[in-house]
Amino acid sequence: MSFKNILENWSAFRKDAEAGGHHKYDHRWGMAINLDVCTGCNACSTACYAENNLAVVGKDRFEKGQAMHWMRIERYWDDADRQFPERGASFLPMMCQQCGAATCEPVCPVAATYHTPDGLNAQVYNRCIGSRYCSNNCPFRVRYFNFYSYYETWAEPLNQQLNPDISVRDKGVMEKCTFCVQRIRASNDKAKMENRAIADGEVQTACAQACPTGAIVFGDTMDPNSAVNKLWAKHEVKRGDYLSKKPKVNAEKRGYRIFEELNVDPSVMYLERVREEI
Amino acid sequence: MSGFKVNRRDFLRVLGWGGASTALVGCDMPTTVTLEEGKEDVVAYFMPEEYVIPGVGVWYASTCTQCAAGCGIHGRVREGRALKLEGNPESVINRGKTCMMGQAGVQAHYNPDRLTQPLMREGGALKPASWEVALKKIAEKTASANGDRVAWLSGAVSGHQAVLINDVLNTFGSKQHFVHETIHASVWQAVARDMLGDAQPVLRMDKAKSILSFGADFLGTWQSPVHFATQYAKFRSGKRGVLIQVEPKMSLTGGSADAWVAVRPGTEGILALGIAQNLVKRGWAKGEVPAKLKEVLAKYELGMVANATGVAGDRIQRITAALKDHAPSLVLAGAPVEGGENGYDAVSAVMLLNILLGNIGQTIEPAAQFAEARMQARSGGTRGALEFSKLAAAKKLDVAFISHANPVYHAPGFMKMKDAMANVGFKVVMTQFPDETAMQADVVLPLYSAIEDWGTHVAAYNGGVATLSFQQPLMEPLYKDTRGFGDVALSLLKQRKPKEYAAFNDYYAYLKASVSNMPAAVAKGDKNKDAAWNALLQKGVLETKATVGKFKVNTATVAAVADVSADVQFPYRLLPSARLGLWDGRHANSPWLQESPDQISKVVWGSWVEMHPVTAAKLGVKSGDYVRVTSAQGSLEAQAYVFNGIHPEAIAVPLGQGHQEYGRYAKGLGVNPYAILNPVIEKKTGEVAAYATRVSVTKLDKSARLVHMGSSDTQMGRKLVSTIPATVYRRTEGEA
Amino acid sequence: MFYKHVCKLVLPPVLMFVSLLLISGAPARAELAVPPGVTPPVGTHAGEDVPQPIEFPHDIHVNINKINCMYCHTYARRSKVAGIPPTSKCMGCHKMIATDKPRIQKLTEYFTKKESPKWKKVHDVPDFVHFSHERHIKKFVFDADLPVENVEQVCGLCHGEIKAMTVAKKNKPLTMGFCRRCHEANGGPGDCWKCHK
Amino acid sequence: MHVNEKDINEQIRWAQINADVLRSMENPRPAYWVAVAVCIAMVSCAVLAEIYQYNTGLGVTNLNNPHMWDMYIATFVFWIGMSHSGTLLSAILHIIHADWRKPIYRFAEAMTTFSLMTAGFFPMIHLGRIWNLYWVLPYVSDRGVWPNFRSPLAWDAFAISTYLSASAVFLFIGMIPDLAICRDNAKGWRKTLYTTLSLGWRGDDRQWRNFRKTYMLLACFLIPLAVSVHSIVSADFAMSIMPGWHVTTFPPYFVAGALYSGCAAIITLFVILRYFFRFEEYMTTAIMEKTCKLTFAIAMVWTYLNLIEFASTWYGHNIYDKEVLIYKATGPYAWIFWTMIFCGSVAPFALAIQKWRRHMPTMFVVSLLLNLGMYFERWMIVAPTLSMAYEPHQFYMMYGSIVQWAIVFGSFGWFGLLFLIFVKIFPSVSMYEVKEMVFHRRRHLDHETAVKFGRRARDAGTPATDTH
Repeated sequence: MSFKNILENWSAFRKDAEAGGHHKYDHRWGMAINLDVCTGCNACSTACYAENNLAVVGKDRFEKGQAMHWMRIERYWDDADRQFPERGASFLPMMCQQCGAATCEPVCPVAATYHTPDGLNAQVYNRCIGSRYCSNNCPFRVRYFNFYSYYETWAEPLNQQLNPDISVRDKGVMEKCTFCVQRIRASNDKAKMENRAIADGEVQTACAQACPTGAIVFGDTMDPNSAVNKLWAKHEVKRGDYLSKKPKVNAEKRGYRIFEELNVDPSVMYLERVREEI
Repeated sequence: MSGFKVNRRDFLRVLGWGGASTALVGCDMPTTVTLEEGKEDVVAYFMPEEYVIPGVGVWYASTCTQCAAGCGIHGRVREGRALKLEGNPESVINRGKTCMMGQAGVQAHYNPDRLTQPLMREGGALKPASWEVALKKIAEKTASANGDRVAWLSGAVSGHQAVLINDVLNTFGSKQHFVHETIHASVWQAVARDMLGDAQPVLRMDKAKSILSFGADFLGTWQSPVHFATQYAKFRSGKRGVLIQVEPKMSLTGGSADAWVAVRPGTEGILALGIAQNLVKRGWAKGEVPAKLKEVLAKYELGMVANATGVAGDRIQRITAALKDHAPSLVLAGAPVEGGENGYDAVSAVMLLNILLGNIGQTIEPAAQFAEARMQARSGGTRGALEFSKLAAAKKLDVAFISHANPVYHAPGFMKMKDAMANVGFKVVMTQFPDETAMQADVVLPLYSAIEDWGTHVAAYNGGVATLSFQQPLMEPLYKDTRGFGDVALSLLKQRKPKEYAAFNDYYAYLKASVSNMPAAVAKGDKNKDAAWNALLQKGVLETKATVGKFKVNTATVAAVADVSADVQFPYRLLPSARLGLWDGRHANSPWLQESPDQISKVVWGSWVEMHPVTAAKLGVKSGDYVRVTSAQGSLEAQAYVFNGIHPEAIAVPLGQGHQEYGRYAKGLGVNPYAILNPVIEKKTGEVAAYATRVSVTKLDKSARLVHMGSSDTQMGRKLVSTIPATVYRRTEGEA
Repeated sequence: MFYKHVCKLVLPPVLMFVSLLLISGAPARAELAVPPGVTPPVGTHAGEDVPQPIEFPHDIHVNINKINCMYCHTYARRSKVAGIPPTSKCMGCHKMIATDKPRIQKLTEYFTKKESPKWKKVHDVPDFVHFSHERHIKKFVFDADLPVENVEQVCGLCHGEIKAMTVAKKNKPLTMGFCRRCHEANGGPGDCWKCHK
Repeated sequence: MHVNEKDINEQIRWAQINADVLRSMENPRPAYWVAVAVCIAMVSCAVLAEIYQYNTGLGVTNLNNPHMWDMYIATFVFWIGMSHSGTLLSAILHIIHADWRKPIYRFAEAMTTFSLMTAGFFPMIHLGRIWNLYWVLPYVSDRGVWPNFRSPLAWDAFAISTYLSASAVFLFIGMIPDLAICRDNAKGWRKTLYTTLSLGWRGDDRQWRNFRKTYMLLACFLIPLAVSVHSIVSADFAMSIMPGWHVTTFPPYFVAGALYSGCAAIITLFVILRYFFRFEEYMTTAIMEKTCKLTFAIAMVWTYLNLIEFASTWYGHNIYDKEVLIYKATGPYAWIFWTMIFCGSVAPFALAIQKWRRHMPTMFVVSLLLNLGMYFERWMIVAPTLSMAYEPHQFYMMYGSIVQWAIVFGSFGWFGLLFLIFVKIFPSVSMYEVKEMVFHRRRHLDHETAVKFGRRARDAGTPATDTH
C-alpha cells in the first residue's frame, strides 16, 4: 500500500479489498486436494519442512502448541461412537488457504501481510513486527509464530540444508505456507527470461510434488487450461462472488471449500472423501 | 577432458556464496546496507563445468537409500550443497514421487551426529584412529580367518554393493552373508514361492477393482510403499476400487479403507479360510477346487470363523460378495499375519483366496527379475539376525563384518545380540552413525552418507520392470575422514587379492568399469562409453533385460490355521507396529521425522501404548496415563493412547524409539517393543513371529499430557472432511 | 492573528514533509552515461576500501583494454548473481599477458595451487532480498536493444563508475529506497514479494 | 433512613483549604515510603521479566497457536478502561456543571493519565519485534512504506497517543491556578518547579477568562475522544471475524465497561486518599454517595449490555458464536466467567445500599471486587475465543506463564508509583475549584438567608478577601 495508492485509489482500494481480489491479477495460484486419495502419509508436510526452512521445535515446545508445521495433516474420527472406526480415518491436509478475501490482511498494522497480484497472501517476514493479529483472525489457524530464535537450533551442519531462496525467520516473526513462492518466483523469472508465460505444471509446490498419490494439484486457476482450473470447473467451485448469494457448491459434486460460509474465498478446493458401503 | 571425475569433484566443492546464505530477518535492515557478519568472503569457482552457474540449482539423479524400496530421486544442488530431494520421474518404482523418509534423506546426510573418523577399540574403549591404522588392524586380524568362521551381517543390499560383499566373503571362502531387516515380507515371499513358484510376484493394484488386505500396510511399510501409493492412486481413480482392510490395529492403509475390519489378532488366517469356504460354498470360486482343499476348508463355516475371529458372519458374507462383485480383486497379507506363530499357514490361506478368485495372471503377474543374479536384491527378515546370533553365541565366528544394519538395536531382546557379539573374535562395523552396534565393534569405519556415495541398486520389488538404479554423489563429502562403502569393500578386497583389483583405484572406477561392461548397460552401437555413462548418470536408472518367470500354481501347501491360544497371565497380544517415518528405528535420529506425527495416533517425539477404550476401561486407563506392558521376556513403560482403531485383545507399541545410542535426537527417547518379544519362531520359514508375543498391562500412577498434534478427534459439526457414498461418486464421475 | 498561528504551527511540518519528498525525488549527479530512456536511481554512498587478496585493477581492464563487464562477470546475464570470474578465466589471458607483474605472479601461484583467491565482497544485498542480475540485464540491455558494449552504463546504475576505480568500491547505497525509486521510475515491479523472500 | 447532608461544609475557610491540600503534599510519612518501595519492587519484577522475554522470545509467555494474545492484551484493555472515568468526572461532569465532582476530579484526572501511560506499554510488550514498533506510525520514509490504515491496531496507535497527550494537557491546564498557589507557598526546588509550571499565573481576570475558555474547550474535545478511543480498542476485537469477538455491541459495551472500572478505581483511591490525607472535609460521604450512585448506574448499563450480547448470540443461531458462549460459561474458564458475572453484576448492588456505601472500608473492598470483575471481563473477552473458534484441530486452552504474570503485576506497581509521586508533587484536590464550590454554595445559602431577613445577598456572607 503505497502513499500514492492512498491518495489516488483509496475508494477503489477499499471496494476491491471487500471483493476479495484487490487488483488485476496476473495469476491466481490455487490448489485442488482430492481427499479420496489422500492417505495422510505426511510426505507433503515433511517435504514442506525440507523446502521452507521450517524449524523443528522439539517435544516440550510441541506440547505447548508452538509447533511450526506450515502443512499439517489433521486426522479426525467420524464414527467415534461405534466400537471400531469402520470407515477408516479422515485425513485433512491443512495449509494456508491463500484466501481471496483473507481476514489476516486487513488487520496487520504494518501491512506485512497483503495480497499479491498472483493471488497469494504474502507474508513479508522482514516487515512483520509480530502483533500476531493475523493469526488471531485466521479461521484456519494456519499461521505460525516464531516464539523463539529457532535458527539457533539447527545444529551444524544441519543448517547447510537450509534453502537459500527463503529467509530463515528469527524470533518475533509470523510465518505461514506461501505456496512455495520461491519456486513461483524462480519459474516466473525463467519464463520472463524466455519471453513466455509460465506453463501449467511448471511450478509445483513441494507438497504437490512429493504427494505419492498425486492428491494435491497445484496451478493457476486463471489459466483456463490448467489442470487445477479444470478440476475447479468440473466440480463447480467458483471464486467467491459476494454480491450474489447463489450457492457456490453443487451438492452432487465433490468440490467444496472449507468454511465457505465465511466468504473468505479460499484458493484451495477439497474433493470429498468417498466411501463404499460394505 | 582427462578424468571426468576430477572436474566433477571440483564443481562439487562447497562454494557457498557466503556460507548458508540464509537471512535472519531478525537483524533489521540498516538504512545503508553493510555486509552481514561472517559473509565478507565471496568464493570464486576454480574451473567450473559450463553448466554450473552460481545461484542456479542443478538437479542430479540418484537413488534413495532411506529404505530398501530403491526409489529414484533427484537432488537439488546449489553452490555445492545438496538442498532438496525429489522423486525421479524416470524411476518405475516411484514415478517422481517420494515418501516422508525420502524427503528426510538430506537430514541423514547433514545429521550432526555422524561419525567423522574411524574408531578402534583400545583397552575396552573406542578411540579415534586413522584409516591406515584401522585397515592395517583389519588386515592382520583377518589374515588368518577363513571359511565359515567369517560372516557378514548386513541390511538389505543389492547392486554392486551386494556383489562386493559377496566377493569379500569369497576371498575367505565363506558363504555366511546374513541379511537382517526388521520390516520385511519374507513369509509372503516364501508362500508366493511355494504356491505360485515366484517369490516376488507383481501386484497390479491399478488393474484391481477391489483389494482385500490382511494387515498389509502397503501405503505405509509394506515392501515398496511409494510404488504402491502411486498404484493406489490409479486404483482409486476412474471406476473407483474398493479397499477392505482386515487387521487387529489400524495401519496407515487401514485409515484409507472403505471398510476397516477389526479382527482378533492372530486369526486373520482363519478369516481368510472362512472367506475361501464361503466362496467355494457359494460357487464363486474360479477354476477346479481340489478335494483335499475342500476338506481343509470344510470346518471353516461361518459360525466357527465368526467365533474365532470376532468378525460377524454376515460381514464375512458381505466381504465375500464385495470381492466377487468388484472383480478382479487382489488379496494381500502383511506383517500382523506374517508375524503370527501360524504365519506361513495364515499367509497361504490368504494366497489361496487369490487363486480361488482367479487373480493369478489378472492382478498378480510373474515378476521380471533383474538379469544379473549377483546383483539382485538380497532381502531378508529377522532370520538372518537369528542365525547370526546363534553362530556368534556359539563362538563359531572369528571375524564379523557388519554394514547397513544395526542388529544390536533391531534384533529382538531374546537374541541377546549384544552378548552374542561379545563372543565374536573381531567385529568390523561400517556405519554412518554411532549406533548401538558400532559401540560393540572392534573397528568402526565411518561411511559416506547416501548423498556422498556411489552405488547401484536393484529393487527387491520392482513393479514388473527390472531396472538398475544409480546412486551418485550430490556433493563433496562433509568429512574428509569418511569413505564410501564401495571404497571400503574394495580396500578389503585389495588386502586379500591385490592383483585382481589393482585396476580400480576407487569404487567409482570399479562401478564405471563394471557397468560399462554389462551387456545391457551400453546403448547399442555406442562406442563412446563416457557419453553413455554420463547419459546413464543423468537419467539415473537403467532398464535392463529381465527374466520373466511362469506361475506354477499349487494349493497343496494350504493347511488348517491354528487358532491363537488364550492366556490368563498375559491376556493381550502385543503388536510391534511399524510406521512410515521412523520405520524400524533407523530414522529416529532425524528431527523432521521425529517431529512429524504418527499418521494415526498423531503422537510425536516418543513411544506410546495403543489400546481400545474397552481395554482401557477394564484397566482404568486414560490417554496419557503411564502403563507397564509386561511379557515373559521383560517389560516396558510408556504413555497410553486410547482409541478404537484397535482390537480389544491387542496392545500396540510402535517400533522406532528406545535407542540407547544413535545421536542426540534418538538417544533415550521412548521404548523399543522388540526388547520384550517372546522367542516364538514361525516354524516353516524360521522367521521371528514378531506378533505372537502375549503381554499383560498394568496401570502406573503416573500421568502426563501425551504430546501429540491436534486437539479435537471429531470435526465438531464443521464441514472439514466430508464424505459421500460411492454410489453418488459413480453417478457423477465414476465412469470417467 | 489566526494566520500567525497557522504559520507558526502548521507550516513547518508541511515544509519539512514537502522538502523530504523533494529530496527523495531530486535528480542524480550525472557521473556516468545513462542508458537512453532510463531514469537512474538516486543516491550515493561513500564505500570504504575493501582490501582484496589481489588488488584487481578494473580501470586497466575496462578503460584501457576495453573489456566488457560481462566477459568476466559472465554469470550476470544467466543467473541472479553476477559472480566472480573463475580463476581459470583470469589465467585464460594471463598465461601470457603481463606475466611479469607481481599481481599476476600472485595469481599464477593461486592457479598452480589449484585454488581461487579469497575475494572479498564489495556489493551485497541482505539475504532476505531477491535480486536478479539476469532480469535487470535483460530489461536494460537486451530488451532495450542497448549495444552490449555499453553494458557498463547499465551496471553503473547500481555499481557506479567501476571503470574509474582500481579495486571496486561501493558507491551506491543499494538500500530499499534506492531500489524502490528506480523501480517506480522505470516501471519495475512494486510488489513486495517480488524482491522480499 | 435518608441522610440529608451537604457535599461540603461551606463555612470552611479558604486558607484552611490551601493549608489542608498543601499539607498533603509535604513531609511524607514512613507508610508512603513503604508504598513507594513496594511499587518499585513490583516494577522491577516486570522489568526483569521483560528483559528475559525480550532476549528469549515470546515463547516464554506460554502463548501458542491459537493463543496469540493473552493477558497482555487483556491488561491493556483494562488500563485503557481505567482511564475513562477520569475524563467522565473531569470533563463530562464539568460541562454539565455537576459541581460535586470538584473535590475529587483531580486525582481521577491524574488516574486517567497514569493508567494510559501504563496501558501504552502493553501493545509494545506483546510485540514480537518491539524494536520495529515505530513502523506502526505513518512517517515519510525512504522505503516508501506506510502502516496499514485498515488495521485497528494502527488506529490504536493513533487513538491512544492522542488521548494520552490530550488528557495530560487537560490535567496540566486544570492545575495551573493550583500550581500558582503552590508556587506562592513553596521553597527551594519546588519553588522553581511550580514557578515554571504555573506559567506566570497571576489570577487576574483576563487569565481566568482565557483559562475557563481553554478548559471548557479541552473538556468538549476530550469527551468524544474518550468515547472514540475505547470504541477503537473494542474494534481490535469487533473488526475480526472470530466468534465472540465479532460483536456489534462491543463499542458501547467497552465504553460502559471502561467507565465502570474507572469509577470503581475512583472509589478505591477516594477511600485511600481520604484516609491517608485526612481529606474528610473535602471527600465527604455525600460525594462518595454520589459517586457510588453513578457507579451503580453504569454497572447496570454494563450488565444490560452483557445480557443483550448473550441474548443476541443465543438467538442469533450462529453455531460458532454459540459454541464460544457455552464454552465460556461451562468450559475450563467457567470459574472466571462466573466470578466476572458476580463481581460485575451482583457486587454493585452493595452500592445501592446506603448504609454500606457510607461505610468506607466496605466501599474499599467492594470497589476492588468490581475491578477484579472487570479485569476478568477483559480476559474473558480475549482468551476463550482464541481457545475455541472455527478450526477444531486447534482448540487448546492455556494459562499465561509466570513471565506474563510478572509483567501484569508490575504494571500495577508502575501505576501506583506514578500516582504516589503525583500526590506528593501536585495537589491531589483541586483547591481553586473547591473554593468555587464553597463560594457558590455559600452564595446560594446567603441568598436564602438574605431573602429571609430581607437584605441583599451581596452584603451578607464573608467578603472574599482571603483569596489570592
